[in-house]
Amino acid sequence: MTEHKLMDPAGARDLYLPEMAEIVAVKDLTDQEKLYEIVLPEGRELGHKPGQFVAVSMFGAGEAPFSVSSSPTRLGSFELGVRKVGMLTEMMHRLVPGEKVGIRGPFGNGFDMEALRGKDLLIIAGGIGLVPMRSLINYAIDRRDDFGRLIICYGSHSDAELLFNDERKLWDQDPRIEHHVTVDVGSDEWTGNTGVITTLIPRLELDLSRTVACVCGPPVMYRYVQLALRSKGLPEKEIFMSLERRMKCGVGKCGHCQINNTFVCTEGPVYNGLELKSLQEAL
Amino acid sequence: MSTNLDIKVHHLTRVEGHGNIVVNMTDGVLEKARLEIVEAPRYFEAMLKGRSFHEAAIITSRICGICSLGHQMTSFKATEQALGLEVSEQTVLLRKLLVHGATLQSNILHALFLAAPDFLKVGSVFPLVASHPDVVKAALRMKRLANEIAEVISGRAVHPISCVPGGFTALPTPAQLLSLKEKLENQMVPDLAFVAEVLASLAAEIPAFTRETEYISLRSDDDYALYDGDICSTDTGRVSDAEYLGMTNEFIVPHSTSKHCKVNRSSYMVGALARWNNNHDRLCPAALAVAGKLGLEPGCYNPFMNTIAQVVEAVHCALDSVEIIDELLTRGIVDEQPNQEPTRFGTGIGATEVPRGILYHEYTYDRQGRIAAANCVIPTGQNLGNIDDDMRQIVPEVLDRPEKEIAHLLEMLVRAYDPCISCSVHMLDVKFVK
Amino acid sequence: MTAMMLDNDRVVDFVTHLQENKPVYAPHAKGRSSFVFDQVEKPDDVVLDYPRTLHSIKKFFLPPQDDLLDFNLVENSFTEPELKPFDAVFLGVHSYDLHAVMRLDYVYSQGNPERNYLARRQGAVFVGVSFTPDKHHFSGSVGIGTNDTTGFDVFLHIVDDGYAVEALTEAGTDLLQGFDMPVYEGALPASAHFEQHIYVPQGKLLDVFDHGYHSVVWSDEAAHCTGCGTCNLICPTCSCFNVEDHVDVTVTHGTRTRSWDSCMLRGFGEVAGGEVFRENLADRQRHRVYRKFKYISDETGEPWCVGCGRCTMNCTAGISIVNIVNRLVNEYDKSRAAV
Amino acid sequence: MALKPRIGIFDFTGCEGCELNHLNFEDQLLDILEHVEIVEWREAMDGRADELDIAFVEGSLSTPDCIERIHEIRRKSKVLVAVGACAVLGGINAMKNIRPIEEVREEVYGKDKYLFPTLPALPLSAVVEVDHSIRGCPMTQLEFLKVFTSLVMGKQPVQEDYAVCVECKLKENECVVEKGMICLGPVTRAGCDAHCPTFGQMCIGCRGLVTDPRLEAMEEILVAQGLSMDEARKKLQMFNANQLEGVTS
Ligand SMILES: Cc1cc2nc3c(=O)[nH]c(=O)nc-3n(C[C@H](O)[C@H](O)[C@H](O)COP(=O)(O)OP(=O)(O)OC[C@H]3O[C@@H](n4cnc5c(N)ncnc54)[C@H](O)[C@@H]3O)c2cc1C
Ligand code: SF4
Ligand code: SF4
Ligand code: SF4
Repeated sequence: MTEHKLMDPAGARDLYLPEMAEIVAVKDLTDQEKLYEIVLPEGRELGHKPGQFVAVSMFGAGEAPFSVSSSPTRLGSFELGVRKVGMLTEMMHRLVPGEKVGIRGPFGNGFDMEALRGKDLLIIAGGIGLVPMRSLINYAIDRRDDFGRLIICYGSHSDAELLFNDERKLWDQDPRIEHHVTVDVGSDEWTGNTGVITTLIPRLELDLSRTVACVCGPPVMYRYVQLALRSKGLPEKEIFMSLERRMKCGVGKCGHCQINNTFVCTEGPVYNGLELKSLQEAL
Repeated sequence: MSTNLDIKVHHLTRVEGHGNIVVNMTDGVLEKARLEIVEAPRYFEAMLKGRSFHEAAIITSRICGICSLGHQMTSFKATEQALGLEVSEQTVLLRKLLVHGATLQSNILHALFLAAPDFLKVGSVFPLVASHPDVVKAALRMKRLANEIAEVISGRAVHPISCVPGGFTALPTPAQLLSLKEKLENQMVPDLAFVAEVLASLAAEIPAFTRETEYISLRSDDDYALYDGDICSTDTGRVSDAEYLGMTNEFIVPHSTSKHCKVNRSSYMVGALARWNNNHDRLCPAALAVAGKLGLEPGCYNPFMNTIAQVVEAVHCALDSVEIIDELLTRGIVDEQPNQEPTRFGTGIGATEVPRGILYHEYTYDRQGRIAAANCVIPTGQNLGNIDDDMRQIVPEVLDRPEKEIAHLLEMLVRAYDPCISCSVHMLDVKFVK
Repeated sequence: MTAMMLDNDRVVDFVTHLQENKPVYAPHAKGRSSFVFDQVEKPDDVVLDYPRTLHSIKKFFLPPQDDLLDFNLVENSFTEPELKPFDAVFLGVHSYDLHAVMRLDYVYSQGNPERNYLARRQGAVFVGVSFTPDKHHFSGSVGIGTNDTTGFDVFLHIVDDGYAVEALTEAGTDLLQGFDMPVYEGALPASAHFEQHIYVPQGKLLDVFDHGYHSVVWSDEAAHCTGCGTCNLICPTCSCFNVEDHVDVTVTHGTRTRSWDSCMLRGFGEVAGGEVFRENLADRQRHRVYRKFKYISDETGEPWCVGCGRCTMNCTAGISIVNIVNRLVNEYDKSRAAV
Repeated sequence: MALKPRIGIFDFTGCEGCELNHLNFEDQLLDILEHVEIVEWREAMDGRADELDIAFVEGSLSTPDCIERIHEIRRKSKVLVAVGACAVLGGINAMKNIRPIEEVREEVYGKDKYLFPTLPALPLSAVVEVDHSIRGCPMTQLEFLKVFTSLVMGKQPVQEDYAVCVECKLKENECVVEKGMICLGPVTRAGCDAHCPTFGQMCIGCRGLVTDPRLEAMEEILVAQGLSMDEARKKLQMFNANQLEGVTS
């Protein structure tokens, strides 16, 4: 790169202009989380992969990234699960069906579904991490024969904070899904497992030759889950983790999500353990 | 006619700071009639100790946001005298322009936003938005322009930024000055004329009360003294500002966190009316014409007319600002740095007319350029004794009226002084106690 | 191509000539001892002999505050602000600043090309001028000489009594059209000498950063750093930004605005809930310097620092990027000697 | 929040410059009044209110009476906004906190010092819960409008939490340190659009410190500029005496 050959702007996209999409349904998941079903203009498909995210615009509050929670196999609309934590998410929680939000995306690499074909999927989700993982789970359910075992380990802080209870009841009933749940602190009614999510891992019987782990949860979880999986003998490159960083553009320009030399918004948010090992600042 | 009165106006409204009016009469004997200052003491003199000369004005500016510019000017003058810092003529001109801006801003705020509701018999300026939109809009326009003068020259209307001891850290451009001049001529002057008309029609609302007292203000030979001058009393004439202690004589009274003052009588008055009584001969003809229209005459002893004197002064400030701008533009703005190289370390006194009257700052600097001692005498403090004396005369004169009306009249009286209580307690409510 | 001679006393005429066809932007004096690029109103005010400007010309193509869209809260809709090309002559640009622009061209063309930047960049014509390095310039150490004409349309070489003017492109020749100058007789001067150096042989610089990641340099330097962000904000190749919505007082309209951001700031990596990735100032300092010498450089082969010296000169804490790099070089040399 | 929130403006110990700044919104005042109903404001109007949606409170707390009044305001207000350095930090008044209060009173009032009770100057947050802060001395109008529009829209106002240097650099100001001046910009919270350095003046720290301020590094800079350590501390204390003492964050 010596002489400047300037690209013709006609070949460049308007990266920052959202599309106004309609919210068609809103469902309470807990008192902190809501699920939004959204339709793009003219009913166009979002065309995402599990693990990808969109930037949601609320004028006056700004934009924030949210993983797509629905599977691309379910057409006509897409879903976002949103936890109320701050300015934009609080405003979002006041939205009702019929109102519109701006959408940009889908962004990010998502899971390489071709590479996962034929594998046993071990899905590990902590807390709100189930929201993005649900896209992958439902994809695997809808294309059940494309995959081997489907093992879901889900951990939550308390039983009151468990997400997608109705859907998970169906997973419990499905003989082709192995669904394990644990909570850090259970209420008096709770009869299931208690303990952090890593307590579920040692009990699993895995076929190491064909298992791929897909992990999503709070930052602290990754290190311990990875340790637990490694001690089971799962190679680093078979462990996929979805990272969270601050993001302002989603298209590799604003710099906020940069970890060492990678941009989470374009090259992530999904990385395998081997890649993360060389990213010193990742975990 | 009642012989018992118990009036307590707790946390008087539409004045700057916290004070109470307290009047107490039993069996025809007036025991108390006074303004109690309950604003918390602020201890600025103590805070100044050990501070560098760069910080003196920054700190004293915080004595009062309304008079922040006046405090700064006075502080600079004291510091410059103490440290032997000469300032350029350009600096003096810019400061005079700033003082005009501050006087305009404060006088307009007081006359039209705080006092006018009394004349129009409403509780605040807000109902006037609907009932007298023209007056409110003109008032907002004038206030904006007055603030703009401060913003252009010093960076900010409250707690100015770029004026410092020795000069200015940033200078206005000729284009900015020109735009101020145009707005002064095309907006401010007509707006003031319009407001004067409105006030003339309300002349009957101004209570007819007189009490002769001593009036003290600055006076100078060549202009209507605001930025600079000698101390001048209607009783005893002119003395230099070095004698300010003898012209204030601060003393402590138990009912006020602010100190009181007296000179030749039990009390004296400072402010726009004192300036009018001492310096009306230095006003420009247009201001004098407005004074005539509003019935303000030389030797006026009615404190309620202070508000009118403020409006007259505003006319003078607006027109004189235009002249100062012309002079600055003719000379051209010289890109100069503030002179901050002390030539001595000693004591300096600054005396300036701020909207509410004469303000004095005195600092003594040690050899490191740090403040060793400081004293500030504030106009509202100087007026407090006079307000109490007015009350003692006015209450017996109006005993035939209902207590509520008396209380309201007393509130109007205090407000007419445009008291600045935060200042006075750098260290108001009305209470009538039975 | 032969150069022409522009005498000092004809510079004002030259600026006036340039102004005939396009707006001209050039350095002007500001404050006590600073310079800024501004549109020329009076050719007299242009300063061609200056050490460096506060901001580089980056500010024209990637403005400090840039409205991405205007929104209407009542209708929940938006419009895109007009993007106008900077069809202008940039006069008096130093070599390192144009190199910085070329790096930005790369950033905004690769991956997802960005229309906002590219549209503004259209039509710009660059007239360079050589400079006399002061104690902060070190562009020579990153391969950019004081007379490096890469990318320029016209270049003015400082010579005795004036400038030797070289037209380098067709656009450059057009610019000079109609302004008669005698031919410059001497040889074009070589790059001036730099006082300030990074002590590493050309081409080896990037290797140093394969080793420096765990150096004590980072925490050493961070101990004096206030984390104020200045070093990023005046850097001609920094391009990170923040985006915020601003609502006007009527609460009916607003703008979504991006503004320059800095990875030295604590909040840069903060996510909802308060977690701060790169909480540690030493990590942030390393990230900043690695952004200049490693991350993108590994892709393109060149340092992303162009040696302008702005970050060092403007750091109130006196932290010097040259010093940081030289310490790393030193450690690198030692570790290699040990092997 | 109600469609037209009822607001009150209250003041404690301070210079009232912040209140004056409310009246200095000449150009926006009529727009602001479109969105709110002002129901209590001692400095500008008669009358009191029993219930409020938003209370804007300026001034520091420095007498026992202040403490009582702020509790009452908190009780009757849904949202309480601290306005200006005095309310947010204790302000310049808190400089007196550094020296023993008795000594200070003696100096100003002499033997009459016991006539007037006083406490250290405290920020509102030392006594009641504060929902939002508008910083600055005087309060930054820019920030007031930001908080105001946020509250009208029903969203959380965002507070800048980076140094004044950031805004100063965005405006391409010549750094005042270049002129040999001392500046607290590197550790002071932005949001003022670097108002003082823009007018060639030093930043005096009136908006308080950023989160996790690098005080040692800042002191080092001040000492390198020729101040003694004691003077450097004093500089930092002008508006931040309480924050440095840990009274407020
Ligand atoms: C790839 C990705 C996927 C995500 N998926 C989900 C999801 O499915 N469901 C969900 O509830 N949350 C998700 N988050 C987190 C979500 O983006 C934040 O909770 C959200 O930005 C908070 O915005 P706020 O305005 O309500 O919070 P505030 O704390 O008020 O944040 C203010 C601003 O800071 C920025 N910001 C704050 N936190 C983050 C963050 N974590 N990431 C990026 N920018 C941030 C945003 O620009 C935001 O507008 C995801 C984040 C990332 C990076
Ligand atoms: S300019 Fe200096 S003090 Fe500020 S963040 Fe950069 S290195 Fe640190
Ligand atoms: S890192 Fe510093 S020297 Fe290098 S280009 Fe940026 S500002 Fe200039
Ligand atoms: S003037 Fe002050 S705020 Fe501005 S960059 Fe310099 S140190 Fe920072």
